[in-house]
Amino acid sequence: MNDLLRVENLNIQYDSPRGKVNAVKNISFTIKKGEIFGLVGESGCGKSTTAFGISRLLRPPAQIAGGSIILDGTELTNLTDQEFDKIRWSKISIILQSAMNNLNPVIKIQDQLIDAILAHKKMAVKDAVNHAKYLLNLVDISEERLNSFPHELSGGMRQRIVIAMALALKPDLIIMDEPTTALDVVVQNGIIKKILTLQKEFGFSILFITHDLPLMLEICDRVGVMYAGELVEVMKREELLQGARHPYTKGLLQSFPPLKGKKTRLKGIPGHPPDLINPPKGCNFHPRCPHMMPHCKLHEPEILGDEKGLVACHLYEGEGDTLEQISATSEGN
Amino acid sequence: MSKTKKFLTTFWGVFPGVKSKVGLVILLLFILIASLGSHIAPYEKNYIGFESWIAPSTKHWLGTDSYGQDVLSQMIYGTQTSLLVGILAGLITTIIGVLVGLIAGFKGGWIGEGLMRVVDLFLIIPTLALMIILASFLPSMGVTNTILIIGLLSWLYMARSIRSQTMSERESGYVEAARMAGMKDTEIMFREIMPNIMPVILANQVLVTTQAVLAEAGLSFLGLGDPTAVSWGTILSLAHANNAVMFNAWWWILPPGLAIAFLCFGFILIGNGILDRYQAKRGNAAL
Amino acid sequence: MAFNLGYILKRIGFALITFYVAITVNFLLPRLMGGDPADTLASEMALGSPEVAEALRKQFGLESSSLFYQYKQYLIQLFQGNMGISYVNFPAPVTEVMINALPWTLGTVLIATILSYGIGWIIGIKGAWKSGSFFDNSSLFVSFFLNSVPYFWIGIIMIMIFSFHLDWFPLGKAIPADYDSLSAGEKVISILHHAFLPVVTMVIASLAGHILVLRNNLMRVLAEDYMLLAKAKGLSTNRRKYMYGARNALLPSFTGLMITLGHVIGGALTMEIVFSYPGIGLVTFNAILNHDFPLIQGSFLIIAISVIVANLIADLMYPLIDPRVALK
Amino acid sequence: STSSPTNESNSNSDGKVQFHLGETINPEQVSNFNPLLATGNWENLFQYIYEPLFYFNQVEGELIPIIATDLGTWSEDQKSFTITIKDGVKWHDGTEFSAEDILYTFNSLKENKALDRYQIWGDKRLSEVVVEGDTVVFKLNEKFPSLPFYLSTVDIVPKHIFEKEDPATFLNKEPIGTGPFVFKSVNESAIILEKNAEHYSTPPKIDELVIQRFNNASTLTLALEKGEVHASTGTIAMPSIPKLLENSANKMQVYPGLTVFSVIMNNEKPGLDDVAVRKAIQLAIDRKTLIEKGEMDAVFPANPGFLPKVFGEMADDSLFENSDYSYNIEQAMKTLEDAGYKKNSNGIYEKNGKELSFVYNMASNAPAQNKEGTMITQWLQEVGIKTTVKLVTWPELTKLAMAGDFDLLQNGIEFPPDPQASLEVFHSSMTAPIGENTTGLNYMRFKDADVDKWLDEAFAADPDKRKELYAKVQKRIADLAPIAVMYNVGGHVPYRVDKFTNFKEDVPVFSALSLSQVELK
Amino acid sequence: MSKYQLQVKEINKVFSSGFLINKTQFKAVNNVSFNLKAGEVIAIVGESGSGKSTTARMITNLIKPTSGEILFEGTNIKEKKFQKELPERFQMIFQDPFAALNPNHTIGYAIGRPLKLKNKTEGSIREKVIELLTLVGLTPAEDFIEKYPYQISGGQKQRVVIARVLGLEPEIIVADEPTSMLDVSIGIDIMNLLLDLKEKRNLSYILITHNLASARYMADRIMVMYAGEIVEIGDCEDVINSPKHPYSKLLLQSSPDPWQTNDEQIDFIEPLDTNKLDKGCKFQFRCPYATEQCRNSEISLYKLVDEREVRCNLYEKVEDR
Ligand SMILES: Nc1ncnc2c1ncn2[C@@H]1O[C@H](COP(=O)(O)OP(=O)(O)OP(=O)(O)O)[C@@H](O)[C@H]1O
Ligand SMILES: Nc1ncnc2c1ncn2[C@@H]1O[C@H](COP(=O)(O)OP(=O)(O)OP(=O)(O)O)[C@@H](O)[C@H]1O
Ligand SMILES: [Mg+2]
Ligand SMILES: [Mg+2]
Repeated sequence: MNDLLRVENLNIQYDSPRGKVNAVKNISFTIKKGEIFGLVGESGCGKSTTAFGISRLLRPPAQIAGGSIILDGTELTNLTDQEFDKIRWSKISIILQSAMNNLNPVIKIQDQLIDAILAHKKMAVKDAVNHAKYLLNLVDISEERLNSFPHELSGGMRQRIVIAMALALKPDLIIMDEPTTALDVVVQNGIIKKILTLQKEFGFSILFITHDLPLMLEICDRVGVMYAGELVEVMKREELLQGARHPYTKGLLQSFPPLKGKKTRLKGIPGHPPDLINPPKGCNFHPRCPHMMPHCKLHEPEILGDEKGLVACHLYEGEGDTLEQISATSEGN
Repeated sequence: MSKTKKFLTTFWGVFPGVKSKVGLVILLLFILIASLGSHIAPYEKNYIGFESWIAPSTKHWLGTDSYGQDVLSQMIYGTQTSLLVGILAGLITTIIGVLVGLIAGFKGGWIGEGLMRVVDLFLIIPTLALMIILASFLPSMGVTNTILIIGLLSWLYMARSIRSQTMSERESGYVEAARMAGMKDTEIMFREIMPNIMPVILANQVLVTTQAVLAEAGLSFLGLGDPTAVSWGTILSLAHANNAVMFNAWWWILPPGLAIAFLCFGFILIGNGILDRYQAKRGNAAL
Repeated sequence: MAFNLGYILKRIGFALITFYVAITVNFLLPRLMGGDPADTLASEMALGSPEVAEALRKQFGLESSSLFYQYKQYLIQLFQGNMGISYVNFPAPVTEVMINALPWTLGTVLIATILSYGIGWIIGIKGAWKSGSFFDNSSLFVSFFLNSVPYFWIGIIMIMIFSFHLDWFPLGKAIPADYDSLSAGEKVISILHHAFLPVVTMVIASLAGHILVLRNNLMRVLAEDYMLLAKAKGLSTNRRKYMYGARNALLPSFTGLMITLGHVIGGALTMEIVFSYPGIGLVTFNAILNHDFPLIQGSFLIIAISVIVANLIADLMYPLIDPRVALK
Repeated sequence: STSSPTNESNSNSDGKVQFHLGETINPEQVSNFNPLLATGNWENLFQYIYEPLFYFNQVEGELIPIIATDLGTWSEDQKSFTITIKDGVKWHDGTEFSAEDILYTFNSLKENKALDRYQIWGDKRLSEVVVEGDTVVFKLNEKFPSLPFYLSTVDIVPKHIFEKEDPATFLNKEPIGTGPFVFKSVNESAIILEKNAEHYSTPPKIDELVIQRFNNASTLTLALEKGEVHASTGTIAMPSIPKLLENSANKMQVYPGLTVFSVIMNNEKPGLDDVAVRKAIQLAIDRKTLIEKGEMDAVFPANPGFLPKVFGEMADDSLFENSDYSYNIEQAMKTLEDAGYKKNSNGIYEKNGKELSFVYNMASNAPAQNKEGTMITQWLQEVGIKTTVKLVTWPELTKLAMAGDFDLLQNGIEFPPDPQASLEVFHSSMTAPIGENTTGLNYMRFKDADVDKWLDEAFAADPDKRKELYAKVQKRIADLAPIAVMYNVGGHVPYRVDKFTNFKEDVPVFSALSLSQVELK
Repeated sequence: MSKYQLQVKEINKVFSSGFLINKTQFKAVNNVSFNLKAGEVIAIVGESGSGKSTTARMITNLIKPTSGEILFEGTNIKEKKFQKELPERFQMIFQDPFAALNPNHTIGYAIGRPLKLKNKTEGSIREKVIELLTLVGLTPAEDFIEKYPYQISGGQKQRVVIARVLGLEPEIIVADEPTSMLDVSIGIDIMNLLLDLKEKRNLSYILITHNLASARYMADRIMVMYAGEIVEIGDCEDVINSPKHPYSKLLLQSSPDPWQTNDEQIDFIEPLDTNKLDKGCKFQFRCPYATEQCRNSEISLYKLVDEREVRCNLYEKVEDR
C-alpha cells in the first residue's frame, strides 16, 4: 500500500459566539508516497483548517470533532501530545502562508534551523550547524546567511529558508499552506521550481494548498477541490486539465483568464459562499449552481468515486462507487 | 420613550463585554453619589462639630477624623471633586490628544513628524514632575488649576496612540476614496477617520481619566491641590498629616484610597473592555 | 549583529536634544509664570528691612538683567554643575542637596523597577501562555486593581501594618540614627531593612503595568505564524515560551519599561514622603512647601536627566534585543 | 520592638547613654552648620553647640545669662551696655574663648547686612562694640533698652575659624562651638552630638544627644509614641496630642511663644477700613473652640491687645478674658447694624450697595490652619460677612501680606523676643501703602498717631513707664481691632519620662539648659 | 485638441524619508510617459515595488509628481480650475474593498456623500444611489442602502466601491489591483462588471495588476514596469505573444499556464539584494543578455513599431532599421 496519509471523515469545528462552525465536514482523501496533492477552494472553505488539523496545530476554539488521520499506518488522532511531538517535523513538516511570518524576527537563521534539528536528534551543535549549511545549499542560499536575521533577507530568500527548514529532518510529508501567496510571480515561480526539484530528489509527499488553480495545475499530481468545508471533487491533474465534473470546479476553471488562446468572456461563479454556521439545506453549492435540480435543495450529495476521481454532485449520482467501495479496491491494489 | 430606550440600548452597547459593563456600573454608582451629594451625605460639608477620632458607628458610618468631621460625608463631597477633576481633566486631555494625534497622523510630513518629535521629547520627562513644577509656580487657583495642569500635561501619550491609529487609518482605502471624492481634510479627519478610531479614543479617554484621578490625589497629597475643596486626595493627605495611622483610624485612611482604587478600576475595566472588542475586530494593538 | 554607529549617534543626539529641552523648560517655566519668588524669600528673611533684603537678593544672584543674559548665565552655570542656591537651605548649593538625595531615590527606584519588571514578566508570560485560565484572569483582575491605587496609599497601608502594628520595619527614613557607629555589615542590613517597605510598595504599585504590557505583547506574539511553526517543529514548551515568544514580546515592553520608569519616579516622589525617605521626592516636597524654587527646579532637572539617561541606555540596548531596530 | 537597632535604645552598643530628640528638619538642610545663616527650624539646634550671650527663655519670658556672667549693666545715659564673659569658656577644639570672638561675631553682622536679620546695627541701634579684656561694651546711637533681647538672638561663632571664610556663605561643615554638646556626625537620619564634659557650667549627664530628623510632624509623633525618641523640639501633629497623653510615659510642656496667629486684616481695603467691620470680625472668632478643635489645647489664646503672655506683666491681662473682645455673634451683628450695615437677601451685610465680601487667604498644605480657617469663615458667614477662601503657599502668603495684596489673611506674626518690637508691629513706620512691600511686620497697614507716639516714647523709657505705655497701646489695638488674633504659638513640647528624668521644666524641655541636666532613670 | 484623452509626460516621483539626520531618497517612478485614448484600457504590470501604484496615484492626483506633467484632454491637471473637477475626471478603485469603505457609514452614505459634494439635491441623491446600486448589480438596491459594510461580502463591497466611483461620473478609472483581494470566482465577476460598464459608459481604464492573464482579459494595451521605469509598452496580445524585453519574457515565463507550456525558457538570475544602481539598465544584473553597454549607458525607450516600445539595448538596431 503506497498511501502515505489517509484522512477519513475528518470533521473540525470552531466554537464561535454565534454557534458552531463546521469548518471541515467529513473530509476524506489520501496522499500517496511521493505525490503532490493539492487542495484548492475559495477563501474560508477550510483548507488551512484541514492542514492544521492534520498537523495538530489547531488552536482552542477549533477542535477535531471526529474522523481519523493515518500517517504511514499510525493513527495520529490517538497520539498523546508527547508522542505527536516526535512525529512533528521528523515526519510532517509544515510551511505556512507567507514567508514574512514563518521566521521569528529576533532569532538568527542558524538558530532557527538547528532548533528543529536539535529538538529531535541528539547531535552536537557543530554537526547541526553543518547540516544547516547543507540545507541552505539545497535551496541555493549561501552559507553566510546563517548568521543573518530574517529581516535582512528578501521575501523569496526567506521562503527558501523555510523550505530548507521543512526539509531538515527529511520528513515524509510537507504541508504547504499557500507558501507563495505574498510573493511576486517571478519569485513564486523560482520557489515552485525549487520545490519541485527537491521533491524529485527526496521523494517526499506534499499537501499543497492554494487559491491559484493554474499554479496548482502546474505542479500537483492530484487536486482536491473544497467548497464550504467539504471536499467536492478530487481529480488527477491530467483529467482536470481536460475539464472538471463538479459544477463548482467548472466554475473555478471558468474564473481564470487564460494567457493564450481566444479571448472569451468568462462566467465565473455567481453569488458567494454560504455561512458555515447556517449552511443551506441539501447540497452546499446549490444556491450558486447553474445546474441546480430540485432535489439538490433537499439532499446532500454523497462523494462518489470512479476512475477519473471523486465527485460529490447529484449530477453524477449512480456513476461511481461510494468511498467504502473505493478504499476497498485501493486496498486490493 | 422609545427614543430614550434606543439611546439607552446604544449606550449600553458602547460598553462591550462583561468587563466594561461592570466598569460602567461602578462608574455610574460614583456619578450617582456625586450628583446626589448633599442629599445623601449625612452631615454638612466641612462640619466640624463632632468628637474627634470616633470609630465607625451607626451615627458615623465611617467614623470621624481628627477635626471631628464625619468621614462619610467628606467622602461623598470628595467624590464630586475627584470625579470633576478626573472627568474634566480627562476631557481636556482627550481633546488635545485627539486633535494633535489626528492632525499629526493625518497631515504627516513635516507637521506630523515635528509634532511627534516634540511629543517624544516631553514624553520622556515624567509628567508628575512637570505637574509639580507647574503647580508650584502657578498662582493658586484651586481646583481649576489642578484640572488645567493635569489636563494640559497628560495628552502626550494619547496623542501618540491616536496618531499611530490615524496613520494606519490614513492608509486605508476609505480615506483615499474620500479624498478622491473631493472631501476636505477636516471632513476626512473628523467624519471619516475619527469615528473609526472612536474605540481607541474612548479607551484612551477612560485611561487618562484614571490617570487624572490619580494625579489629583498625588498633587493633593503633595500639597499642590486645593485643600478647601474636599477631594479623596485631600482627605488622604489630611489623614496622613494628622497621623491617622497612630490613631488606628483605618476608617479615615481606607475609604479614600479604596474609592480612588474602585473608581479607577471601573474606568480601567471600561477602557479595557472597549479595547478588547476593538482588538478582536481589528487584530491590532491600539495602545 | 551589525554595529550601527548611525543608530547610536541618533539616539545620543535625541537624548541630548531632550536634555536641552528639559533644561530650557526648567529655565523658562518659572520665568513665564511671573513673579520673583526669591524676592519674597529675601524680604521674609529680612524681617522687613529693605537693606537686608537687598543684601540677600544680591546673594541669591537676582540682580535684574535681560532674559537672554540670564539664560546664558544659567547654561554656563549648569555646565559647571551649578544649579543655583537653595533658598531654604541657604547658602547650600542645590547641586549638593541633590547629590545627597539622588542615590536614595535611584537605588530604590532601580531595585524596585528591576524587581517589578522581573516579577511582572514572569506573571505576564504565565498569564498569556495560558490565557483565559484562572491564573490569567486573576492576575489581570489584580493588575487592573493595582493600577488604580495611588502609590502613597499603599505606602501608608504598609506603614500602618508592618511598621506600626507588627513593628517589623522602621517607620521610615533610610538609615538608623546611629548609622555611623555600625559595622559595615550592619550598615548594609540597616539600609536594606529601611528600604524594604518603600521598595515593596513601589514593586506592588508598578507591577501591574508590567504584567499588562507583557501579557498583551505576548498574546500578540503568540498569534504569530512563527509561533505556530515553532510548535510544528516540535520544540519544547519552554523554548517556545521564552526563546520564541517572550523574546519577541520583550521589545515593546522594553519601551513600556521606560515609560513606566517615568511613572515610577513620579510615584517615588509621593512614596518617599510617606516613608520619610531622604530622596529626591522628599527634597522636592519640602522645596514645594517652602517655595524653594531653585530646589524644585533642581529636582525636576535631576529627575528629567535620570529618565533621559535611562531611556538612552534602553535605546542603546534595543538592538541587542531586537536586531531589526538597528537597521531602521 | 527589637527589629531596628535604634528602637527604644537609650544607650548605644558602647554603652553610652543616648538621648534621642526628635526634630522636623528637612534632610537636605543639614548642609549648613553656620549659626549666623540659620533659618527655619534649624535654629533650635544650634543652641546645643553654640551659645549666645543670653538665652531667651520663652517659658518665663526672661533672659538667662549664658556666656555673660550676668544680665549686664547699662551706663548712666543708657547708651552703652556692658557685659562680662564667664571664666573657663572654651571652644570645642580646645581654643580659649575670648571677647574677641564676640566682637568678631557682632562685627560680622555689621559687615554682612544679610546676617543681621533683627537689625541690631543701625541708626537707632548699635553703633560700636568695644572689647576690654573680659568685658564687652555695646555702644548705641540712641537709647535702646531692648538690646539684651536682641543680643540673645546671636550665637557667638569662633573667630579663629570664621575669619578664614566669608561668614555670609560659609557652610561650616564641622561646627565648633562653646555649647554643652559637641558635634560628632550627621547623616540622613540624625545629627549626633557628644557631651562636652569640659563645659564651663553645664556639662551634660547624658553621653550623646541624638537629634533624629523627621520629615514631618506625623512621623515624629509616631516615633514618640513608639518611644524611638524621648522628646521633640516642638513640632508634632496636634491632633495626636490627646492620644499621646493617654500614655503616662508621655508628658507635654506648653508655653506661649513669640508667634501670634491671627486673621490679619488689610486696614486699607474698602470695608475693612471701617473699624466696625474689623470689630465684627474680631468678635466672630471663638478662640476657645479654635484652640480646642484645631490645636488640641496645646496653645495659648492670644491677647486681643496683641502682646503675648511671654512678656509677663507687660502684657495687659485684663484684655484676655474681656468679653468686649471675645466671641459674640450677636454683638458682632449689632456692631455692624449700629454702623449702618443692613443684611441683604443673601444674609450678607451691606452698606451703600456694597456687600461685606472678602477674600480670605490662608496657607495650603497646612491641615490645622485650613480647618481653623474653615471654622472662622463659617463664623463670619454666621455673622453675615461673606468670604472667599483662597489657598496659597506659605511664602506666597507672606508675599501677599507684605505687598498688601489681600483682604483677610490667616497667618502667624513672629517677632523678636522684645515687647517693644512686638508692639512696634503696629507702628506706622513699619508699613507701606498697598502695592509696596512693608518695611516691617505691619501687614495690617494700621496707622494710629497715638500708638506711634506711645511707642516712640516707650522706646527709651524705663520699665514702669513702658508698662504704662504698652497698656495704652494694647487697649487701642484691642479697640481698633486692626487684627483679629487667634492664639499664641510657643512650645508644645512632648517628652517621655519613662527612661529619662530630671527635665528642667522652667525652660523649654528640649533646650540645652534642660537637656544638659537630663539623666537616665 | 489632442487625440489622446490622457497624456502622461515624463513623470517622476522621488520619495524622501527620514528626518534631518537620516534623510534618504528613493526614486519610485522614473520618467514614465504614456498616452491613453478615450475608451481604451491600458494595463500596467510589473513586479512588486516597481512603481505601478505610485504612477496611478500621481495620475489621480493623490500624490504630486516630483516632475513631469499629466494632461487631461490637453489641460494640465495641476491647473487650479481643473482641481475642482478632478473627481469627475479621474477616479480610483482600490485593491482592498474591505478597507475602501468606511465601516462607520452606511452604503447609502458612502455612495451618497460624494454625490452631495457634487451638489445634488437631497431627494435626487437617494434615487441616484439606487440607480447606481442597480447598475453594479446590487439588487434590490433599497436593501443595500441602509446596510453597513460589515453586512455585505467582499465582492459586494467592491461593487459598492465601483458604484461610488461611477456616481462621480469620471471619464478615466484607475483600478489598482481591483480583484487581488477577492476570491477568484468573485474577481472575475468584478472584471466582467468593469468591462460591461466600460461598454455602457465609454470609460477608459488604467488597470494595475500582477497577473498577465488578467491584464490580457481586460486590456487593450499593456505597459510593463520595472524599477520605476516602463520597460515595454504595446498592444496587449502582441506583448504577451511575443514579449521583447527580457523582463517581460521572465514575467510571462513565470506566470502559471498549465494548459500551454511556454516554449522559450530562459535562465534568469534571481533578484539580488536590492542594489542601488546609478548607471545603466535597471535589469542588468538579472538579464542573461546583459552586455557592457547595458551596464554603462542610459537606455531609452526604443520604438519597435507603432505604439510598441521597449527599453532594451537588444532592440536598438531595430530602431535604426
Ligand atoms: N477562530 C475561529 N473561530 C470561528 N471560526 C473560524 C475561526 N478560524 C477560522 N474560522 C472559520 O473556519 C473556516 C475555515 O477557515 P480556514 O482558515 O481553514 O479557511 P481557508 O480555506 O484556509 O481560507 P483562506 O484561503 O482564506 O486561508 C472559515 O469559514 C472561517 O470563518
Ligand atoms: N509614501 C511612500 N514613501 C516612501 N516610499 C514609498 C511610498 N510609497 C511607495 N513607496 C516606494 O515606492 C516603490 C514603488 O511603490 P508602488 O506602491 O508604486 O509599487 P507597486 O508597483 O504598486 O507595488 P505592489 O505591486 O507591491 O503594489 C516601492 O519601493 C515603495 O516602497
Ligand atoms: Mg488559509
Ligand atoms: Mg501597488
